[in-house]
Amino acid sequence: MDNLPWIFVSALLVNNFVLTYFLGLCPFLGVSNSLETSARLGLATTFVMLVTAVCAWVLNTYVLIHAPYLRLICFIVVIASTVQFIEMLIKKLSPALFRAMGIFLPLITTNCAILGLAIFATNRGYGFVEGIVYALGAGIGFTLALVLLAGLREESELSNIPKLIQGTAMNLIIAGVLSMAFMGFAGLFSSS
Amino acid sequence: MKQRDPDLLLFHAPLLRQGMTTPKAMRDVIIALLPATGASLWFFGLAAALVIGSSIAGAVLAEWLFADRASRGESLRDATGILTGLLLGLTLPPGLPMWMAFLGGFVGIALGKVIWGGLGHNLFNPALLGRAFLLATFPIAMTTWVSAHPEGGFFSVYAGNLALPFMQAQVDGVTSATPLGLLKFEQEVTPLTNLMFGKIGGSLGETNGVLLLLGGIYLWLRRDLDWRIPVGILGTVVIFSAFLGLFDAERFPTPLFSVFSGGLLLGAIYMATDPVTSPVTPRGAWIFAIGTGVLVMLIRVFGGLPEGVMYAILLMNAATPLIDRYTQPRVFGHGIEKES
Amino acid sequence: MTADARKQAAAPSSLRLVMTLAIAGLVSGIAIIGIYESTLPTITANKARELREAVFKVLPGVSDMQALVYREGRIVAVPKPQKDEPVVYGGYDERGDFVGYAMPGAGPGFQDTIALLYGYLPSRQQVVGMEILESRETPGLGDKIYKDADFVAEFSALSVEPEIVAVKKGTSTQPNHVDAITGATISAKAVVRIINETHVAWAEQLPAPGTEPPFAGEPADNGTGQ
Amino acid sequence: MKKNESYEEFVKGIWRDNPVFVQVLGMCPMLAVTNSAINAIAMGMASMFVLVGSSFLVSVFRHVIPKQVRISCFIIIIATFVTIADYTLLALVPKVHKELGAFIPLIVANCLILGRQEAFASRYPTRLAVMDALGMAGGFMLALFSLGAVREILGDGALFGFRLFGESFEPWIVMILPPGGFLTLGVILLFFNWFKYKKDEFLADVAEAERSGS
Repeated sequence: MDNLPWIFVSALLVNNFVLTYFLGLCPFLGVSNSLETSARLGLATTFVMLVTAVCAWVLNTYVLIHAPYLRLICFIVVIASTVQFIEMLIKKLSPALFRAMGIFLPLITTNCAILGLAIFATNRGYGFVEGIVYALGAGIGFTLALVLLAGLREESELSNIPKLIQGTAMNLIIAGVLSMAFMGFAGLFSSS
Repeated sequence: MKQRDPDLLLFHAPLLRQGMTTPKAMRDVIIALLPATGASLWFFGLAAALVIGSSIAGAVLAEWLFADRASRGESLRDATGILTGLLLGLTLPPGLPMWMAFLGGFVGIALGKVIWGGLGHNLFNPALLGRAFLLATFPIAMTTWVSAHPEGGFFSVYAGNLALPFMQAQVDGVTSATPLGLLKFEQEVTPLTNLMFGKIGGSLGETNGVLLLLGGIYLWLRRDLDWRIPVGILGTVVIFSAFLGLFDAERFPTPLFSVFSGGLLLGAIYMATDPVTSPVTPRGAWIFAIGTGVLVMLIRVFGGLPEGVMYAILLMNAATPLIDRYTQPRVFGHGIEKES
Repeated sequence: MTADARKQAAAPSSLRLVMTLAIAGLVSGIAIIGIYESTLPTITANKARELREAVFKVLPGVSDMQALVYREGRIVAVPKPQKDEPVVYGGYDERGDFVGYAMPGAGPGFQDTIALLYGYLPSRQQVVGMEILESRETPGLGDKIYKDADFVAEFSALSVEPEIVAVKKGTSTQPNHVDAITGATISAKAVVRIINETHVAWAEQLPAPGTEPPFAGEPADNGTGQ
Repeated sequence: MKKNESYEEFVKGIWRDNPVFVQVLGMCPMLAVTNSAINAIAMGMASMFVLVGSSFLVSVFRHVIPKQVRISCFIIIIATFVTIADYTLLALVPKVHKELGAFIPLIVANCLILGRQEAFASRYPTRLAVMDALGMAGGFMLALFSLGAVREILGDGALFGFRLFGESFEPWIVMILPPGGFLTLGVILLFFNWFKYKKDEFLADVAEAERSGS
């Protein structure tokens, strides 16, 4: 029932995972002190989200339809093992990519945005293609929020922000303003 | 917290454009805004003065409260608080309760400026931050547009203006939608002359496009303004509208309508050009301007809201550090620069 | 690496590792199935009650309902629709006569997906009631689509042919006009669009008025019958 | 002495090591569900149930679980408790469950809970582990409640659904929207910082005075 462009834009901007669902805040607040790291973590997360969307679809279609109560445990186990598996695979296939991305993979396991993606996609009854588009939007949206915050944090480190405010309080307030600015996207493409 | 910051200008971007952070520049901007402010008094009477006055009072109070002892009063002298309050006031609807305008000014300065370490360090435009806060907080009051020319002449005010603090505004009898709202929700097109000379519903400062343009030219002559930003924003909007017009001239706004409707002129000339929150390099300024223009049209035409200038500028403010980084070729960003 | 060294010292056999996990999994499985089984009756009963209440609300004068799906070219009553199968609910009065359909629809709103249920009388081609089941529209503005009684009342006698049109508040003149909500036009239009789209999607599949499937005699899948 | 010890474990989580205000853990559920006080309390209770339950089990079996598979075991235990909480809430209070939505399953990914298993419950005797879990969960609940209360009072003019300021109060809608979550928590943390700063200043003054006095 939902059209694909809207699913994408909705996950990317209107209902940005970080800025409106508060998912993935740990890396958002923790890792976003450098632009480079943020971009890499964002891309790695996007990749894992895509894989998760596929796994969630397979699980939903073939396993959980018979045993809905195992949903949570299945998702967690699958996400954790997928991340492990991807880690090993990348290490084998491309050591360079592993160096760039590898250290972030374990971090992603504990990122609630991934589990959130699987749960939201299931709750909304997304099919295979919808799930992939949703994951892509959510992942890029996560990366966007992370990179914007990292840029702003780097900028603010150059100024003499009062000591009281430095740290998490300031990051949260930047995030709040970003979230407010993203409200401008509400309704985007919903009427097309 | 205890030390003053005499080294303010030693490490921050505005250094590259000398004169921009001095009281002189601030006063120039205020002078440039005077005709538009006068027009808002002409159209909306005393109500305009009450709303603008309250937002200035809120901004100045925040400056005063949060400044540490050493620099207290400095910001009053360099008039930045007053300018923020004035800019915010001009973006507010005429019938807004005074206490909301006051709150907007206060929040704009407190969250938009003070916590970043004061003048020259803010990441977002304080006036727009205050407005975004108000719009998210009081969406109904902030989108209730009363008609110009109140019945009782200059000294009559709207019932909404006088609402007690924290209490709801009374709804005025005659409301009128903004031209953008009319276009978006009723498919009604407002005649261009009305847009240019102010016979429309809208915020205090956006009703008279010609005076805003004149102020911009004054600022440009005084070299207080990076002309690339307004030119880039307006140019992008014109091209975007013309392009859409090729598909469906009925449904989409004409280029001139796009330029003169809503807060585009106010935002493009007086807010996007804030040197602290826009990129330093000329190329960065172009990217910033084009991005703002595209976002404005995206939100206006495809979004759920009739107007998107404020959000567009805030979003580009957020992207400014990234733009700055990738437009300084020596430091970073080989290869990526070609993207622009 | 010291942690590794410590592990080496205590190195339990891999059998023990597998056994631990297996036992943990087993116990956890039993616990989960236990809680699932013991809460299932209440949960399904709750859900069925909510659904019945919603259906009765959008279809005045209805006292029974059953789920209807489109299979093999016609609308049939089923005790339990399959997952992901589009379904409408038939509403029947006390004598078991067909009254109208309660049709679920969903689509993008201002902020997120809006899910709703509306009552439809095929004989009159009219919408007779509307209830929002799920929405995240802006508090104070968009949420008027369910909090504003005047707006909800607009859907109590509304023609769907030609399609419903949302017009500026106070200007509705035709039987297919809905007064939009001032300041929340997008949300109001989204509701209208969802109803129109759902109507079009089902228009071909619903049987001619008067030939609706009769009430099957037992309660539809409402969980009470298990 | 023993008694003091467990009391100490309890109190530290509530204030000194408050999981949200001091350690900045568990932010996702923290911000997402605190748009009203009742939701905040429900989320706090669910988290407390999960945290205390899994801490108890982990501590009881801490010598049985091999180190290599401990994380997997913790996750299985936590996920089990979360599923139990999920179904119980759905059965007993469907309305609250609908409000909290997908954020109940997301308790699993709350780093606070896994963190306590790893850092405390798997190393200490059961009594202390439970006290620690109670303290941490209490601190978490306190934080959730204060955020939820502030947001509901300003954003809706009410607390637990009771109107506080009469009908003509103009609600600050932003507070129950996502930006309000970020901003409120940011400002609360600011106050915490300010409080600490003042306290340090005061202690320094006292020390100064003592030194000059003696």
